[in-house]
Amino acid sequence: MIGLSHYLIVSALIFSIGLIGVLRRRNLLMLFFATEVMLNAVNIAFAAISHYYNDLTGQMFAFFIIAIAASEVAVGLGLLIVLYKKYGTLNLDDFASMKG
Amino acid sequence: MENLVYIALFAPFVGSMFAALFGMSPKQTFVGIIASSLLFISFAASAVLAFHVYTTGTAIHVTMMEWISAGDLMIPFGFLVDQVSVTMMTVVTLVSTVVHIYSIGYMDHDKSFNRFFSYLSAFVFSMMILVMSDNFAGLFIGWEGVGVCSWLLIGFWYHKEDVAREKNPSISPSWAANEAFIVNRIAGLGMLIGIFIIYWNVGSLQYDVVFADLPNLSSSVLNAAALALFIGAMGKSAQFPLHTWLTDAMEGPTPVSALIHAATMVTAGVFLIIRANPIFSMTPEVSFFIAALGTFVAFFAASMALVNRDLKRIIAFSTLSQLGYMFAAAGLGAYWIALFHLAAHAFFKALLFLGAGNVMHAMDDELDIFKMGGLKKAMNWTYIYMGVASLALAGIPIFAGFFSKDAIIETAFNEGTYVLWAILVLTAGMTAFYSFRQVFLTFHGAKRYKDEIHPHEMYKFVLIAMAPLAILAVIAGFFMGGFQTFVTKLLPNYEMSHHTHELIVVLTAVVLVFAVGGIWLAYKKYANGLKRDEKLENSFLYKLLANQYYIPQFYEEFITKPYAMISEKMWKDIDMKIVDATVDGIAKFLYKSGDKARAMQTGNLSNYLNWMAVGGVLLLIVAAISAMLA
Amino acid sequence: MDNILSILVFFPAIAGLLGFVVDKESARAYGITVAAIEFLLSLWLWFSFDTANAGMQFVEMIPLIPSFGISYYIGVDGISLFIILMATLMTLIGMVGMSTTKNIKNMIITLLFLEMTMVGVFVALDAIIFYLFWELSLVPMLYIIGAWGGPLRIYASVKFFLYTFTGSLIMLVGMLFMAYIYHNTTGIWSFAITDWYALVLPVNYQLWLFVAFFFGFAIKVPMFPFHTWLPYAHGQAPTIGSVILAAVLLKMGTYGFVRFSLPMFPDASVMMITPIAVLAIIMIIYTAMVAYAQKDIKQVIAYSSVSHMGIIMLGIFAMNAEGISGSIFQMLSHGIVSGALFMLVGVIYDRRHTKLMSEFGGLASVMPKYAVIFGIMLMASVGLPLTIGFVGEFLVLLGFYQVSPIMTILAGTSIIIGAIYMLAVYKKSFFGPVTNEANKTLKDLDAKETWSLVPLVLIVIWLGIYPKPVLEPIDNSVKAMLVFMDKKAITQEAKDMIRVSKSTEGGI
Amino acid sequence: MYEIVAFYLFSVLAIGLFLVTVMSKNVLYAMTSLAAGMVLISGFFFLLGADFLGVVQLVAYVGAIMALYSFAMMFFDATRDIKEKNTNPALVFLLGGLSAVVLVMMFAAPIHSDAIQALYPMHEGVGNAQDVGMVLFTKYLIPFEVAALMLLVAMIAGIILAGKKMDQSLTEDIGADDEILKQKDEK
Repeated sequence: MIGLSHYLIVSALIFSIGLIGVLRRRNLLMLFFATEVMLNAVNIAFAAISHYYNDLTGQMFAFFIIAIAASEVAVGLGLLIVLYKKYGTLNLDDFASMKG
Repeated sequence: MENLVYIALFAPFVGSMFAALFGMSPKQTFVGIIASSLLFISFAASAVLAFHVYTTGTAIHVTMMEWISAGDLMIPFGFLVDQVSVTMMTVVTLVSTVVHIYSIGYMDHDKSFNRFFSYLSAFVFSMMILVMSDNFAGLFIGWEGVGVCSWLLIGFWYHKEDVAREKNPSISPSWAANEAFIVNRIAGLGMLIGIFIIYWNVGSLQYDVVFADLPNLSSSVLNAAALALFIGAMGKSAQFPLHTWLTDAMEGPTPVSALIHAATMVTAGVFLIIRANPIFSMTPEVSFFIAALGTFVAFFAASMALVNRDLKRIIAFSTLSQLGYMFAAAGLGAYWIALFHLAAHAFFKALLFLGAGNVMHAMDDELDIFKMGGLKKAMNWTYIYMGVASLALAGIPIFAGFFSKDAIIETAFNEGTYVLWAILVLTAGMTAFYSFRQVFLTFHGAKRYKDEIHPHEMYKFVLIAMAPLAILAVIAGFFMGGFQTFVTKLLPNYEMSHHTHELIVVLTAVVLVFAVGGIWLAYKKYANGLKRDEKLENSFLYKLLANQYYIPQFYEEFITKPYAMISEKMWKDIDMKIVDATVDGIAKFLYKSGDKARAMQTGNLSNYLNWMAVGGVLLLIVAAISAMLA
Repeated sequence: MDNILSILVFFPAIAGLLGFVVDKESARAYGITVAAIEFLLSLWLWFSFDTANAGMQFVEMIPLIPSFGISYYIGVDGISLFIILMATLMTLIGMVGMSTTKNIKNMIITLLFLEMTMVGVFVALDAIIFYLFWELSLVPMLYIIGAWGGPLRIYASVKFFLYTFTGSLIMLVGMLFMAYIYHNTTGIWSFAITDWYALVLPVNYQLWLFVAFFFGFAIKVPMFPFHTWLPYAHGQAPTIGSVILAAVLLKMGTYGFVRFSLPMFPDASVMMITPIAVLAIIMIIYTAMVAYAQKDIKQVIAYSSVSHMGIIMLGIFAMNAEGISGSIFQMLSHGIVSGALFMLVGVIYDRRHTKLMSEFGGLASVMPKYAVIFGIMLMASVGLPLTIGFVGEFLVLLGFYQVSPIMTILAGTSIIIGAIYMLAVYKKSFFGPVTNEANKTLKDLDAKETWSLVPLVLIVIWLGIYPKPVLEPIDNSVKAMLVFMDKKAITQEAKDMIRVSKSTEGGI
Repeated sequence: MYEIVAFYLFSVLAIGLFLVTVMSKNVLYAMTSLAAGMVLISGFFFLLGADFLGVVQLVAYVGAIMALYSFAMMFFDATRDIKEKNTNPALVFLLGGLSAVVLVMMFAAPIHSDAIQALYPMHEGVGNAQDVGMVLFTKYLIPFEVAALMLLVAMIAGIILAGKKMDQSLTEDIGADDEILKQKDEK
């Protein structure tokens, strides 16, 4: 029988994959993809917990995560476009003007 | 009678405040007159009180108000007029009155005339508190009060600048004043500790309560208390090793030296021993130490006086020496004799100082007796006064000093402390020698002063004002018997044993031989002018004595300078370089680490994400571990 | 006037806010008026204070965050009453004597806010309110030093702020822990100091909490070795800043020990007597010696402050009514005397723009009135009987003698070395001939300076001769506190050490 | 039974697809695999009985968000491979692996606290959509409205940010023409 742990482990693995993506990607667009992966991983965990505890709160959280992800993508992509217009690249290594 | 107590106490205070009103304005003779009259009122009140106490034999005890009360401690402003304090009151106010009147003449040309009277009267007020208080804390008020007044008065001519020690052994009035104050503070600490010991063992500071409770105390407590109180007395009465300030205090105006540093304040130490005699009677070891130290100081100071050339310093050393006598008497248990010598000494020593003041006045503030001589003609009255005072000091029969000092020397014999007796006898001879060396060098022989100096006698009223002291210096001794019956109502009586009584003629004769011998030696050496003996003056002993056994230099080299050096080191090396540097070091460490950590801010988001991930994973691990532990 | 205390706390703040609309020319008059009203209010507080009552009076309590037991809870007893009076008095006097002209309006407003925080600290009976005012007091002082100070003002003010702030954060942790323990023991949250008093803690908890509070208070006092911010702060602060800092802000630390450490942790306090006494004695002797080495008059007085605070610390840990009452009295005395001394230094600084002793000499001839007042304050500072300085110092040493005679003798050397550095200052600046040309034409005290200093002189002498009106309420409260501590103490050593005076042994 | 099969199938596929997303050099591949992975996630949701959430996942994520990405990609040059220099690949995998290990360890551990009270319990016999609707429009009404507002703001922000200077080419370098002219001049 598939238990809560199974789902959580899958969630953890996907989350770690997202984390690897976040860490190794230098292209901003790809970074966005990686964050989406992480968000989805968390959503799985929420949905699973919601299911196994018979509580809707987890699903609610998942909804709002999706909503936030959507907003993030909308604004983020807008910003990426502006950035690309300005610098002609999305590679993070080229943006180091905030060096301390 | 209570009102009289307050009049005697507060008249000098009123005088002081009145003079202080005019403190910053130019000289007003009436200020001096009013201050003197108020003092005379105080004297009159004291005399009436003395008569009252004498006739009724009862003490007057008044409590004005509460001063400090905290916890179980209750200190009132209470005043006790009994045989001991009334004696002191009378002596103090009498000498003060004379000195006040004398000062009107002496300070005539000083621009701070009014201020002087303000200080002088304030001193008398403090002294009255000291002697009249009915508890140790009140005594301490007076104790410190006279210290401050003495500081003000020694430093009266504060505008003089510091000079090298070789030129003037006391450097400057302000230096001497500070020295006096600080040394007195050392004594003050001893006194305070004594007060603390008494308080925590008795629970009160009132004399009557404390003395009544003494039998219940252990001997170690009593010894500690007695020793602590005596340390206090040592400072105020300038006993070795706290004696250097007294000769330096001669920087003050001469009336001050007469009043404070001869007649009254310095005797406060003796007064304390007499006042607290029940404690000291129960601590024979401490008492013997007092007697021994007193004897030593008597000899020690007299030896320094032998070669000194400074008119006032000689008298100051002689004061020291006489204080030693008083302590010797008090330490040996002859409290009433000590008190009697205190009173007699006050009269003739004040007279001596005032005479010296006349000489100074005449000689344009020259103090070196080697540069005087032949003043007899110009200053006949002063010569007589100083002669009388010196005779009294030397202990020539019929003069006051003979009775009191002889009694002390007999006491030493009577107690079987023959070493002390021998030293005291020898000192009596030295006393006679240096007193008359000074008189002869000043008044006899040819003149050695510069021609532009025209010696002249002091004002008439000043000379008249000095008369009571002169008379008392002569006749005070005759009241010894009466005095004994008067004060021994309060103080333990001290009578010579039968054995001593038999020998009294011999003893007196021995002392007299030494005294007369001293005078004769001085006469031979100095009466016909000064013949300087280069060889003697260059001898080691002479130099040792002339430099006061190098004690001031020793203090300077081993206390003053190291203190300043250590202070400087503590500030620059410890405070700045260790304590503060540690604090700044922490701040600098934070700054530096921030500066170093700045390198993490590469500006590359990817790096930040790495760091964030590191932090996140670390937190995860911590969470995991703590979950496992739980 | 049931809420006199609230009025006392917030009147200066509200007046300070209104001060923004006051014209620049009349800002000073406005400030003095407000401070005078505040002082009169505090006098009124004194007159309506029931001296026989040792407990808290004029208590006000408004719950703020009931779920955590935080409330606006204020009151006074004999211990805090006179410190409040001194705070309002010194603010008034400082304003009257103030010579600052730059940005006077800002200065006045800052001072009024500072006054609020000072009064607030001493009336607070809720730990959070206490902490609030405690920290708020840093801000105006930071501004005063940083804006009107000398050349090193930024360094000095930042050091002052960060140093004391660090200490008080540790104290805050202690407070939160205390509240936590209170919650654990009683089940309810409370930050009220009076509630905390009732809590009997195990000894190890007491020790930890004592240490936490110790850091907050000791840095403020400032105790050796946390004292180095003080000379900088004093050296750079304008006169008014030094006056308030020395007179009131330092007292917060010692007051904290009396208000928090002693009654809350009696056993720990008794166990800490020796370490604290050793620190206090180092502080007394060491800083007095450092003071002697100073070249700058103000620095001498700054270090002498540390030395005197050592006496106060010693008295607090005497654990008997004589010592604690004495040290509270000494707080007042030190406040007035050091405040006056700083003002006196300010007087000469205004004239010559230097505070170095080597620049002066012979001032007594040029400025006699100034010399007289300086002399009186000097004597009060070295603890001459019949001045305010003696009463406290005497009682403290007397009280501590019971704890340790040897340490008392060591601490007692302060009366000697205190005299040494103070007399050295006086000799170097006031005695001797007038050598410096610039000093020959100095003007003596003007009306403003005289009016600000003479009241202090009068207080110094009045309380020296008749300290009873002040000492009695203090003593009552202290005795009550000692009885309470004695009852509360759990170890036998503490019970033995805390000495309840005979007059209160049976009662209360 | 089918549940187990589906779970493992979905798991393996999702992990594989996401790995492609993360590792691929080609944007198009990455995006495609991401979209596919999201579909599989919605599959998880259906498995878990969160039907409504699954639909939302499909509509919002796979539909809307991925569409946004694909539109955005038109602005960038998607044909070229992305060149990224990985300074410290070991660290990346170490951190990723570590977090995976720790998280798995934690989640694999048995859950002690069974006494968790459901805040908004699901109801038997009522459809998931209905249940969700009830809670969303009562208890979470305000957050829901706020989320709506946030989406609106995000939309406007996206339009304004992306819409500025639309006339300019993004793929071609603006300065290229000038350079060509320069090169011509040199010749």
